[in-house]
Amino acid sequence: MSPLLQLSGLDKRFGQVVVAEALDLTVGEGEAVGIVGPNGAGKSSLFAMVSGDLKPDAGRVTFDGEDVTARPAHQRCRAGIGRTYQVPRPFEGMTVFENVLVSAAQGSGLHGRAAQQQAADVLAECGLAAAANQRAGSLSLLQRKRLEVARGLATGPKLLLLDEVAGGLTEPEVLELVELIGQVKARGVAVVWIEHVVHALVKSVDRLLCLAGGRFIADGDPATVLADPQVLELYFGGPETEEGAA
Amino acid sequence: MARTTPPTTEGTTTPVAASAAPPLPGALVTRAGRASKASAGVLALAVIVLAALPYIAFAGTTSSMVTFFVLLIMASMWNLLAGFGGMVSVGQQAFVGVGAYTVLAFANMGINPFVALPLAALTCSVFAIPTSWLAFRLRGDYFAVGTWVIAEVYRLIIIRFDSLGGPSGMSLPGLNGMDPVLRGALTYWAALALAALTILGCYLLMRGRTGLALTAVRDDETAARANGVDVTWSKRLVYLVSAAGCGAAGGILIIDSLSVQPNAIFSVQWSAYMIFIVIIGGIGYLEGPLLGAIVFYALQQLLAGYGSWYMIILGAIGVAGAIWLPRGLWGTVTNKTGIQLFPVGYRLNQPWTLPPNLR
Amino acid sequence: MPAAARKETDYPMDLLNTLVQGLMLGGLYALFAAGLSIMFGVMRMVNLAHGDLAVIAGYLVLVLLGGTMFPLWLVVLVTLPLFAVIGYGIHRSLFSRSLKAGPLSALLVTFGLSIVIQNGLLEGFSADTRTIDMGVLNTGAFHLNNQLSISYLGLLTLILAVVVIVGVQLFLSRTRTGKMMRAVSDDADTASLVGANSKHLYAIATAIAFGTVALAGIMSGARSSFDPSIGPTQLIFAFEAVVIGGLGSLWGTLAGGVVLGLTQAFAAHLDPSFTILAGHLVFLAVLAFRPQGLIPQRTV
Amino acid sequence: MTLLEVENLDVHHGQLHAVRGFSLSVEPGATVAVIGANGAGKSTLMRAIAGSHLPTAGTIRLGGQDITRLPAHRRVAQGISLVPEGRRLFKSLSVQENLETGTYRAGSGPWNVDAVMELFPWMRERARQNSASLSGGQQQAVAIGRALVANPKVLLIDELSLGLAPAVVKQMYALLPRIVERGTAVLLVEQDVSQALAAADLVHCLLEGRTVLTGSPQDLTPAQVEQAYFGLAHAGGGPEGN
Repeated sequence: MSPLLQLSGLDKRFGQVVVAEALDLTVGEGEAVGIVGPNGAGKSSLFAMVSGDLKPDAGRVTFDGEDVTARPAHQRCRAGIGRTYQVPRPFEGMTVFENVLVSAAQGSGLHGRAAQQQAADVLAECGLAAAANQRAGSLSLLQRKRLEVARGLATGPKLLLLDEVAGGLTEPEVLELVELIGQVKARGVAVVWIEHVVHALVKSVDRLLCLAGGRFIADGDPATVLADPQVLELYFGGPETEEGAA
Repeated sequence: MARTTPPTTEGTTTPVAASAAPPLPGALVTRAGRASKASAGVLALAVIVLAALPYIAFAGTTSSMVTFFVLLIMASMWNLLAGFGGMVSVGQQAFVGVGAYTVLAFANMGINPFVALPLAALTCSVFAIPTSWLAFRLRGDYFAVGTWVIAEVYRLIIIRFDSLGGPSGMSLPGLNGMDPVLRGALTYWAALALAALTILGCYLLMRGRTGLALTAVRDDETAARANGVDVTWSKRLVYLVSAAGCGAAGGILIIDSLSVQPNAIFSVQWSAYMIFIVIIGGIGYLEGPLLGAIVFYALQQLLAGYGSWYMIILGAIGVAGAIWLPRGLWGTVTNKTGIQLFPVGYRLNQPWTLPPNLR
Repeated sequence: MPAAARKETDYPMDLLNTLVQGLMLGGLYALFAAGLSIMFGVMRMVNLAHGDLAVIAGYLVLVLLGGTMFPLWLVVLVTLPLFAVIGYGIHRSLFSRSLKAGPLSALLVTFGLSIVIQNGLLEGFSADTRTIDMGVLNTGAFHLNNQLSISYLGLLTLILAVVVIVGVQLFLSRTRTGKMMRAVSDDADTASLVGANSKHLYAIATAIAFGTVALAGIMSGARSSFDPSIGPTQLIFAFEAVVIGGLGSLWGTLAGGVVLGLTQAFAAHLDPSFTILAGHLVFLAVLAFRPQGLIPQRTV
Repeated sequence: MTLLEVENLDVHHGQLHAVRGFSLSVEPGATVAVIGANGAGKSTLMRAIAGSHLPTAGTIRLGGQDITRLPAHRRVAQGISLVPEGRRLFKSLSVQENLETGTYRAGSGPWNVDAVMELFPWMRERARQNSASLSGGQQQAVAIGRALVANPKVLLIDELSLGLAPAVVKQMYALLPRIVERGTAVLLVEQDVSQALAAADLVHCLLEGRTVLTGSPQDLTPAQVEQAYFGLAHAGGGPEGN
């Protein structure tokens, strides 16, 4: 796999809070990577730096062979970085179809019928076709999360950043979402997925990383990372106390 | 599934044509409903009737209608700026004034003021480029007051030109020889044409690719950016367009009154009118300024005899509207009924709303 | 040439005089700007009716002076707290509702209020210009020599501006209410968790702003004539002082007022018709090259 | 007598039904922990009890008095203080001033600024420092102090350990007995399960807004807790496990 996204030496701090410290990450084409980590570990900031919402204090973001560190968010989107937001941000005054059409027309640069076709296809794929003409403001949480994914997909991404798309959903809803992400992967789109719903994540990714205090403390196949003592300690305070509590 | 009908692309399909026949199975989207077909007809009829008004009504009526059209133009421009671009300006009078003075400057050079109108619009968008560079450094409230200061700067610079009449203003040359009735009718038609053009222009802009992007910016700037919308470019475009519109409105004002007074033409009152009309009508809806301008005009006719009470009542209504009716009249109506006079949206057609296996 | 030679020798004294006049004018602008700065600092709100409130205060003093036998000092002493109370009431009834309805709403509400006030005053007092007669304060001055004089009124205004800004600064840093106001300004949600009622505290900030702008209106009304329509001009000067000084910093506001006053005084010295424009241009230059202002640190 | 009683609480966060039919009671002097993964509705629950977020249904009673609709700033005087998630110190106030804000509507009791500074002696030296210059653990201490000086009957702590180094987390938990011994009940929500289990008398495990497991820490097995926490097995983590 040739590298699609490469982060090298990213630094970012807000006052005393370090959200990224000499952070390196390489994601190959079509690769599916999951990221876990406690709250405040810098996961959402990481996405913001990749998508261009946030400027790193130091370091470089390279995408598809080009240095995009200084590029604004809309250019990165057009270059092939699609993203979702943890708290869905639909264009509430527009219909679901129009929401997705914005991404298809602006993000992937399609015109006229071609853009509409792409938007319609993505809606069908994401199970939102029946809600196409509804106002996005009236959607349920599951539908909003799907719309986030649909918009990200409609930009025609090479890389899709998913930020806690399963959070707050019920179990069957999470499974539907996992299936959808599987289809996305099958199309050759690389995926980086931040998720707290760990069981959903492990079903979908090839590789899992754990982010804490602005650095990756574990990187490998999901089973290994979830058994990593450092990771367990983060969640359960380490194996020895885990037994001690029994 | 036969999908052999020609592609439905935005811009080429008028609302009337799109809803003339039921959509064919292959058509992906519909751009307008039955209500808008009717409203397009009513509006076209209204324009025709209004165009004939100088032949039926007194000059006094048509003259007061000029004010109505000017306010309609300004309010539509402010709606574009604040409602879709998120830029609440209290300084659009800068372009009203620059527009009026451009017509004056060209008239001084011997160019017919009516011919100078489009030039005024053009000049204003040129002036808007450096202005936006400065004003865009400000956000929110500070943008509002900052644009106001910029308008003041324009006024203070213009009154330094003695050839433009200095602080006391001057009268507009070039139309003195014309028959007053003809001049009045020409002014009226120019104002009507510009107002119709403004509304049609806004409609076409919002219906197209850029309009979709602007609506996204209105709803959520960050998300728009993340989905590929060049937000800064969109805002600058809107700013330039609205400067041009206000410039043309200013041009009409000087032609209508045959003179210009810097303090009046650069008055913040113009912004007050624009804001009032848009807030009452409904900010962020193309229909808002039209409805707001009608309400405003009616109030003006009703309260004209009461001097400053008229402005006091307007101000109070504006305050109440901003707090208790944030979507304005049209926003409230359309939210309840779903009616749209100027549909810019897209409806995905039946077969496409079904999952792929059922289409 | 003897005339030119005389001008040459007077030049330093002339400059000093301009400097002194500019400083005192700056004091007035700072006094106007203090309230605007407080409201922005505490609740991120720009009150577009700020200048019009000052004008109301001017008229109120005129009415009280004419209608009662009260001496001037008592009239002023009645007016300021009255304005503070009105400020509190307007905040609880109008501003707090508009703050809840969104940032656009607050702007529109105060703009509407400004129009109501201007036209209300026009209805009540006509468009004639008025001045507040403060007797010897209006006319008296310390004559340091025959070129340089410091008017009582100008000096008093400058002193009041410093007193107001120091006073508000002390209130915010020393008193319980002041500290809570800063806490609410930082994070209203968390402040409610320690018992702060943000509506009440915001209303107190508005009350202070109303009181100080009333004082500014009275001083300005004695310094030069006023009419119902000058409020927006006062607002713009105050706003420029706040932005030049740096958003949310009271010391910055004082500095900004002084910079604006000096700019206008020196511009007037060169060409009187250039006075106002010069102030605006300095403001725009600050926007373009130093948008954070002279003293950017947030102290409120 | 029960100090804090929550009955059938439903809280919505926008479209999200964050807390569903939650009930709990806290006795005077008790330490109760609510654990669960992120997005389980824990913070929303705490904010609803503190009054920052009004519930859609259910009741909250403090000392038998219904406070469900009382705004947050009035609950402080009634005896509820929340240490919010992420500390949320007032960044333009000094350490001392941050503590003083807590006394604004304080009840009477053993805690005041001096008592807190005895608990954390380093605070005396740094009293005049800006709170933004403190480390994460120090900020957490100031946030706890700020809540304590109001002398609450119930101290709510949202994510005590979040973003803190393990050693600092241990120090924070070591504090809890010293707070409880002066008569304050503690209700805390936690992602760090082991610390919560060690400190609490009673544990509620929350998944998607519902209590899926409850009991005293001695009665729960690690497997039960792990299942309930990650939701790996459905139907609320029975003892059978994976």
